[in-house]
Amino acid sequence: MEITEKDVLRTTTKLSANDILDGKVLSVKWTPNLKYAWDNGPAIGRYLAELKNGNVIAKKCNSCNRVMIPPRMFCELCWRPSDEWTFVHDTGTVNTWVVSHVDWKAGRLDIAGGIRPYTPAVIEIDGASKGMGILHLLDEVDPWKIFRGMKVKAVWKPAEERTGSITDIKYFKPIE
Amino acid sequence: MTKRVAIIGVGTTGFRATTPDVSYRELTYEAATKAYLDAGVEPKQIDAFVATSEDFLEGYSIADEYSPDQLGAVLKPIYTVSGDFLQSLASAQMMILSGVANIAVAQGMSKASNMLTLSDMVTFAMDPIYNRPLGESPHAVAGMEMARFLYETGTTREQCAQVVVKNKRNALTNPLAGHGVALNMDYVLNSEIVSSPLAQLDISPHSDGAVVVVLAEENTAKVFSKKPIWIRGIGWCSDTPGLETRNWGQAVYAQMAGDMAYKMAGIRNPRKEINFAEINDEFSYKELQHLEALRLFKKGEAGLVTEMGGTEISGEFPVNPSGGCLGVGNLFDLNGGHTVLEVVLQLRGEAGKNQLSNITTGLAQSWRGVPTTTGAVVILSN
Amino acid sequence: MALIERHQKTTEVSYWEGQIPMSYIYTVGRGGEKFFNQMKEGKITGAKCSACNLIYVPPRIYCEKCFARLEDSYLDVSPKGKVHTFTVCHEKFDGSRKEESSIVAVIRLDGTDGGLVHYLGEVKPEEIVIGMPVEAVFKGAADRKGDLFDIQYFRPLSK
Amino acid sequence: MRRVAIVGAGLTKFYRNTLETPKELAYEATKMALDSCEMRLSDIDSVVMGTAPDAFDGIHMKGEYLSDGAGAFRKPYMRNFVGGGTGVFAPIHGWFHVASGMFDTCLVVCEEKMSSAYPHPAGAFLTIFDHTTEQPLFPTLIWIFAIEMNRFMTTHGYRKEDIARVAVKNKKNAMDHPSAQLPAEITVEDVLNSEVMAWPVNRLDISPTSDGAACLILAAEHVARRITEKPIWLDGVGWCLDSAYWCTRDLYYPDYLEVAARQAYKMAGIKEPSKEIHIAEPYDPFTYKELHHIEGLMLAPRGKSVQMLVDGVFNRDGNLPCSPSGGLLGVGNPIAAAGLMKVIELYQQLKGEAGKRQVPGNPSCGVANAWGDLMQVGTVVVLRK
Repeated sequence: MEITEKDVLRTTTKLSANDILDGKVLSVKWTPNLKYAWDNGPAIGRYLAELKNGNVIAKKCNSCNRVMIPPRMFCELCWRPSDEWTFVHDTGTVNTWVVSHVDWKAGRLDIAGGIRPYTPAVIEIDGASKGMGILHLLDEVDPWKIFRGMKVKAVWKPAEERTGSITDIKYFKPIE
Repeated sequence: MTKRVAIIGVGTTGFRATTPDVSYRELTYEAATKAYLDAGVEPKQIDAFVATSEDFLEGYSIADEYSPDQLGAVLKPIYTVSGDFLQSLASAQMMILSGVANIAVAQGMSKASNMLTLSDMVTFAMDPIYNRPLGESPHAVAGMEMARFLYETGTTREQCAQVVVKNKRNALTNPLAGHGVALNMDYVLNSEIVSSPLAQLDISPHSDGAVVVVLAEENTAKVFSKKPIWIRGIGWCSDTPGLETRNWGQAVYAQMAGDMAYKMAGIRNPRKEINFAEINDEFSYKELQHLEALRLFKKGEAGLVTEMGGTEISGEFPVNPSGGCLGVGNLFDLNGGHTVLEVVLQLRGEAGKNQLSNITTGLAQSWRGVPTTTGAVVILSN
Repeated sequence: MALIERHQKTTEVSYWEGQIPMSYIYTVGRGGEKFFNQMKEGKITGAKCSACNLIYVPPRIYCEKCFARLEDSYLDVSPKGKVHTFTVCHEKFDGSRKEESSIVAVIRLDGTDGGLVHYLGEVKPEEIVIGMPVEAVFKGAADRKGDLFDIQYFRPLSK
Repeated sequence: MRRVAIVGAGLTKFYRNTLETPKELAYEATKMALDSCEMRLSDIDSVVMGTAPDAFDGIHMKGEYLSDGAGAFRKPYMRNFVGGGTGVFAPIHGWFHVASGMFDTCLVVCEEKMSSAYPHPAGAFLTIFDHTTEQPLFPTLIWIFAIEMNRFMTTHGYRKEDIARVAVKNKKNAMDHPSAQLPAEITVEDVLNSEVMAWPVNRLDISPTSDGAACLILAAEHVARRITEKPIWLDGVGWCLDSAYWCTRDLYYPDYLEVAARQAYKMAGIKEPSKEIHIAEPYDPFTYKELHHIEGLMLAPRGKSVQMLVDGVFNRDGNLPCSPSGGLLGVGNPIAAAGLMKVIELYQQLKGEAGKRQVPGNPSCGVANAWGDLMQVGTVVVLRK
């Protein structure tokens, strides 16, 4: 039998966000404390350590000849232990990108007020195999001038500020 | 059940309090490598995979994303069961019986040592409206259940302490176990009360580790394995989740899961037809409560038999020869993986010093821990 | 281990710290609205399933056994009940030790199949036995806000 | 392999915020499904729960909390979870329960209450990214969709104004759906002028966050024939996950969906999907994603889906109606329940009980898919009359 308007309307009670915040309906609050310390393992451990040194390191699989970044202890396609470490460049090519007016909490950036939108991109790293990209941010470029295939270079934090993190690279900027 | 399904390969990393030198990727990769070697299969030959994970116990809000790579399941049929490992095993078996897969793999992992606020996470499983606002520790739920179980069955704290002594000693001779120790009952009875009558040593410490199990349809199993271990029966059940209306003395979920498995296996008298069991003992009293729920012992009898050594490795009905959660470590949703693994090793005669003699049928049982009323049972034969 | 290369020095081992930064507001639902608004009036509410002859406390809009709708069979239930089980808890929910322990109990309310998980007060732990009759102690009407703590605790039935 | 049929369905109204607790949402959908075919809870052998991240409803091991609302009291009950793909995977998991012979009936329940997450459920999407190499950049789900849409557009030369037609089509279709949260008569200009979220994605390109639940009842053939004279058969199932390294994939084409679709089509004996499939419910959390999935389901050649959209092929009265339900864009997106809503739409269309949404031509074979995780999950079901 058909699911009609009548059947469906009785099932849920519509609320506005304010009904809850103003206490028109009763509610209970809770903020869980969910903290973690994830073991990096040899691959990610070395990746971060080399970022601190200002290098970008990858790992090769001699079976499918991929130069993999971020490095990993096994090749997930050939399903065998990966082979030698190889340093790759801190330059690359924009595979695809975004001009984002929102942050991770779905808050809107004050673009009108002069805040630059976020421009994250998938960047294919030179030296890694074709199509092997990483997510990172673009900056020092007009958001509307970014194009597919644009050549970019990493802008590093000063050595003393680097902590061994992906954010040791502040962003990528176009290579003139 | 026309078709039969067998376990043709198992692999594990063993269970330790911490595994600081490997990430979750390498941990599962090792277990999978060993399991596929044990079964004599390549990932290419595996038709379907089932991963087991709970988001908050991995630190992702969609942990399922990070399951295919380390199992060699990229662009292959894989999905995640957010439940206990035995439910994943049941899922893998159902895929084989449905004809969708000949060889299927079930995987589970614990990185409990990476969870810095584990107690907060278990609290986060409580009912947010009627229970969590009290802000009480999840161990209060276990304390209240232990109190009711002792009250209803006449089991004593000393008998629960004897479970701890037995399991932690068994763990000393189980190379896979992480928390073996030789102690006597006083250690347990005098350990600090956490939530009466539950003392610190009544509670399993947690461990890291991974288990991968390879299942195969009957004919395939006979081709690949010299010692296939047959799944004769499997069952799982969830009782009411509410604290207010549940049965606090009995593990009804374990009884119903057991009955489902016994029916499938054609077992009428479990105590006679089953030789040994790996039972969930996240808290000491749970081993006794589960044994009685599974009709292996009558009400109040499990504690007595344990006191007299009946459930020791040398006893009439060995329970947790591996050391159980108390000896191996609580692995959360991997607990079922540990019990299945140990029963398979025993039935294949590969349990080393703890090896039981002339056994044909074993039972593996698991429970999803506080505050759940969900458990599963699998019955295996060689 | 199935890896070609492993950490050989304990100082090489590293980890990455992080968290899941979420917070929540839970509506108490249709059953909860009835229960907590009645709590403000100093009453405890249940929901009766006549088919299964069960009275659920806290009240819910469905019977879990037969799935009958119970929304129009709410009823007041007795504030008196029995201690079904209890514990003296020394640990906070984050796993740390409490300075002062608290007594938590499952109280089966008389004439119902449900009850409440709440505190026991005005009693010493050694005096409590399973099955002991207790009664709810409500806050003063002015202090009640429509939450679980409108009941301060349950205490032994005054002799 | 036993043949398995859908014999009953239930669906709640979708809203951005609801009063009901997750249990109550699950109950309403499950009760409606049982009533739709006059079955009692005692007739049900097993229950499967599909629900997406616990981080939305705010309860760890959410499956356990939901069990009594899903009718699983003292029954075999299991929760599956493949991210956004859960809504279409849940009936597949249910299919195993029945096709394996372990059970004759299975209740498939999907629920999501995203409004418990405060201030906004989007925050839960920060932690789907790799916690070490990606989270420090504070990414959000909209970034990864916009990244994929951009790649999809630049590869095929698709234009935003063409892709926007999906929102126009689906929100209009949703006008006839009783559960719809955001039905609307809008134009392409409305979409293009709506707030930029993350170019190339505008506000009207995205489906809303919602609270809602859905339920299907599966039965083995001999049981299904006793319950209804119009069983709808679940003849094809397929599912697949790609690698978690999403930056190593060319995002213009969903390989994972093609692999899953081939599995489902093979099982259903379908050789020419674009000819043998009469109706489709491709997963549409974003406008471009419906087209992305139409190509992945091999219902349109790669690079040709926009032209077919412009030609009206996917309209309700077109040759291949897509998302006649109104999809996630129109009806709403309570993640797991959204995927099941689309399967329920096929069930009703094939039974001829879709009311005002009924597509002409008496369709007899339909496909639905869901997508999820990091551009990674394809789940596909093929239904037949």
